Amino acid sequence: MSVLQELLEQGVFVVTAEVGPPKGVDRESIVKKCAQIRGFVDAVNITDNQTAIVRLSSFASCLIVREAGLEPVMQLTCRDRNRIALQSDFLGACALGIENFLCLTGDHQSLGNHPEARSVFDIDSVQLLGIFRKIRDEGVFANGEKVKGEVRAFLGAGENPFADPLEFRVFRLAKKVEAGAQFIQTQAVFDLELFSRWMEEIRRLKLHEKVHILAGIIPLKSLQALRYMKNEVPGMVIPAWVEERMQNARDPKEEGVRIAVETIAALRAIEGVRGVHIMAVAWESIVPEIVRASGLFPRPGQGGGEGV
Amino acid sequence: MQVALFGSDRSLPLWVTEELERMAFSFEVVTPEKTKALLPSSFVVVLGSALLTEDEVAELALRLGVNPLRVAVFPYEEVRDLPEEKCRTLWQGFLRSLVPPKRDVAAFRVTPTRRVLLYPEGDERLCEAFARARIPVVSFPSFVLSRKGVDFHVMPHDIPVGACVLIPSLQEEPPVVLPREVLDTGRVVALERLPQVLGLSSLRKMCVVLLVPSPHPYPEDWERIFALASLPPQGAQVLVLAEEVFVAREGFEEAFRRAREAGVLFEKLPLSRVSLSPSLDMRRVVVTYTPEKDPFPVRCEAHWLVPVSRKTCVLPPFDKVLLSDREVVLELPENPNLLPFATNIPGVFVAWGDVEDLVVTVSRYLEEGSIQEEGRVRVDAERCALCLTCLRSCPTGAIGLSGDLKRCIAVNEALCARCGICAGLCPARAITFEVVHRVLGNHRL
Amino acid sequence: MSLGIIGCERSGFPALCALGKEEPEIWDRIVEVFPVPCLGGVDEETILRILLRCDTLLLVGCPPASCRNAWGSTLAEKRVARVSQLLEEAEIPKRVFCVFANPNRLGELKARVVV
Amino acid sequence: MIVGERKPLREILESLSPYREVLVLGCGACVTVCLAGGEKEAREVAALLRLKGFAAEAASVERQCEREFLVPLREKVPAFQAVLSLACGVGVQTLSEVFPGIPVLPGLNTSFMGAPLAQGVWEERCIGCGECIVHRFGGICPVARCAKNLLNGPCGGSKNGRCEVRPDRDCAWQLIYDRMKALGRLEELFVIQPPKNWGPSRFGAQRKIVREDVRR
Repeated sequence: MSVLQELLEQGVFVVTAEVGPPKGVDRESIVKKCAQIRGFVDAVNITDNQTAIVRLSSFASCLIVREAGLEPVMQLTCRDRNRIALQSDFLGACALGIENFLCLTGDHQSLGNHPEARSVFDIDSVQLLGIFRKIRDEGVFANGEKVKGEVRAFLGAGENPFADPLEFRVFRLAKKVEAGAQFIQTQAVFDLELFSRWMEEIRRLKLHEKVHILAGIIPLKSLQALRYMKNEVPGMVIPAWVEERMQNARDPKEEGVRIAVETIAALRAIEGVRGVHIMAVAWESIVPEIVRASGLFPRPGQGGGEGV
Repeated sequence: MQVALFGSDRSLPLWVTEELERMAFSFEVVTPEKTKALLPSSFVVVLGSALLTEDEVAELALRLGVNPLRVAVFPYEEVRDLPEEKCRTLWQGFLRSLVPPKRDVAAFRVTPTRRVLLYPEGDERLCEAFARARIPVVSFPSFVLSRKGVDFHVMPHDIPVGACVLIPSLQEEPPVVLPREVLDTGRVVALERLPQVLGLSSLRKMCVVLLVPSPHPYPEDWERIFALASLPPQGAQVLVLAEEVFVAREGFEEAFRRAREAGVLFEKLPLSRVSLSPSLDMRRVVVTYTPEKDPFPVRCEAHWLVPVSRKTCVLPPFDKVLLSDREVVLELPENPNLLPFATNIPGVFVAWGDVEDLVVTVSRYLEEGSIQEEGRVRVDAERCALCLTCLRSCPTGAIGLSGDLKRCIAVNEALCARCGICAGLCPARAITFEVVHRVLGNHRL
Repeated sequence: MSLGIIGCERSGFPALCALGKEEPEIWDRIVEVFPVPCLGGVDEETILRILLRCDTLLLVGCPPASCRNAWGSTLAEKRVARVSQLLEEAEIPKRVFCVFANPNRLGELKARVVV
Repeated sequence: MIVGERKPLREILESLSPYREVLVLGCGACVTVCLAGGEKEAREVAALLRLKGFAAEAASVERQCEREFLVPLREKVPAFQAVLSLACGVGVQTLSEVFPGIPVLPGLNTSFMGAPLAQGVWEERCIGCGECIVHRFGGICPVARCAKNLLNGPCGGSKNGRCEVRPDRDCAWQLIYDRMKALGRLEELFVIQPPKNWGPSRFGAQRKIVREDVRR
């Protein structure tokens, strides 16, 4: 059983972080990022050509992360691979001991750096979860043929509580859970009020008992970063008060961290939230500070106190 | 002017009411329930879909008890999602089309120069007629016309003329073919020779049959034909089998009447319905035909058979006249009485038929210019691809669908503003827009 | 440089004639004159066909606001824009313009026609 | 209907550069209706080509995708060095099959199967996936209208009913949700849609239908 799964099932409030692979073969950059956060997080998400920009493959990066002594969460998107490639990559990863998988639909290629590319979207994230679950639990491929050997995998999915149609979001999550999602990582939370309303719905449907929900956190580095996310990143909701605080802050970075920490504190209070997923894109170095400030350090389990 | 807005209880957007007020319409919103609110004089505007068909509108009018022509459909359903400005303009255009504003055209009207070019030189009857109308005429053996606004300029002399009258020439066409044996009877004479022939022989109980083909035997022939009435001595029976009787000329009506009174029998029928054969004794021609009125064939033995030769009018060579790329086109109608004076080019006329009428037409043109137009939109259902471009782009919502299967484009003449926009947009070129110049006949661009 | 003119019979054509009375010499440049009921009805082909015989073609019509047929002049404007763009693409030196005038406001037309 | 768009004139001129006598052939079906390749456009292009010095002539047929309509051109076509077809890709190919001897050039970019939303606005509605499932989505096709053709609900980018990929377009799933809600059939959206069978779609092989019952 994967460390992440263990911790979650022990009821530990877990912390995961995100590491974006480099636009090249520079494995050192990954190792470096890992070094910065080792001991402060329980697992690391490796993005799969996020925002449709070509990067070192998620699969390879996961292996590098493992060597760096961290627990990888491999992201798989349906954008670039059909059910054949996805299943084989899944098997490959499992064979090499990667156990956590985050199944995503993926950002549309026309928003990335190869807009001329032909998208695949053979299946969507829900179907992907279903296929992986079947491979693991029933030992059969999407087409029903037998899979040799036994597969161990901890399946997760993403969800954005803030996108439209709002009322449908919870049910979509329910679908993912039904399909086989064991943990959920949400879009970055700023609007706590909206988020807790969403969580209420989830509790009403008793979903929080079936799935571990990790709330997303993005530490804001600057006002520009905020503006960019607010306007450019689809499905991102940032309430006005955040913007105000960033604007009036003497030191925006500090303020960003403060906001993140406060948010985490608030999230811990919400029933059903089992952890946080810190997406400090291109600012991994800040993760330790946030984890410390949130009193989530040291991490239990592997590599506890070390790292500093 | 009252307008009753029909078929919409929903609160109307501002642009509807505002424009109405701007155009000083008093209006009220009516529904099927409270149609009594309608004043008999009021105009009913249906805020419906452009897909409302004429029949539906008529039916509605019936329900409202108003004259269908007073019911206009504004394609509200289609329009209302558009940006407000667009709605406004469309709605404006629509309202204007309800009551065409007093055409300020009159104020601008440009009238052609009061001078006429005759080509080739006209005979004195024509010149006199124009002189009487105080319209100076000019003519040149050789020239080039170039359009300058409403006027033409006769180059190289550079004389402005307001109009140009073409004088067609006559061209003999092969006459009606008569069966050999009929010719053998020796009883066939040409119209010109008929008087002498008749003058010679004794005319007791003699029967003369004339075959007059269409199109367009020229007036001289008709003068001769009508003159037969006054043939001495009486008793001869004259039968004129004509495809068309030509009376559109001063005095012809009169002559025609007199001839009939004198017992000349005119029978209007296609010559194809006439059959000829020699009599047994080969001294007469048996003419059999079925008149249009009654179905029973009439048979008579003609002592003299007169095939009037077929003549047709051809325009003088007009290729040297520079009028953009349009050359003068004339489809001659079957009925010579309906010869158009006008051509497809405004300001260019053809002189045939009654000289007086021609002069009147030309002088009216010179007074009014070619500005006043009444257009007509024609849809060629065979070409139409039913793309509904016209229906969607008509500024006055005059275009709808008709037919049981709603597979035909129908233009509501009452609403059509004759702008030709639909014709310009039609991708299948199924819509032709004709400008019918008052008194001028047709011209197309 | 030869001129062709399509004038709407409501404003454009009268305007042209009015101008012609003021400045007769314009006629020496104008090789084509087409009166039409509304500029909106003039399709691209007609425009191009007339362009065959002149260097510049003017569509003279009512100012869009006062066009009797709501969007006739506007439509003409769009067409002209499109055609000019096509001509440019094809690198054809000929030009088409939309001019709004009536006998009471000849300014724009004058500017285009009188050299 | 098939919606197309005239190729940029430059492209057309380039492809025509080796020829002089050109027949511009419009099609009376879909492309006429979408104002891209009807007789009007054919004449328009021909006029342009004439201005450009070509000996161009325009013609149009009922449907270029059917031989029967093209055969009558047997006399006309050989008189030209090339034919510029303003039909969709189907028409162009049928044309070149009927006249193998003459180069047939496409004058149109065949865009999609769609419908006019208003005068001058067309939008895609179907990708011809070969296995229609709109009934499961309240009559709105997520395969054609969702950028990621998601079958199990909207992606995380849907905002104010707009698509994250092209904000000027509706989010298909917003529409589906609203429609199903209105129909009171929301729970149908909660069942997981299995992976779609793309076999009958263009991702399978070239598609072909043979109807023995009507075949001759």
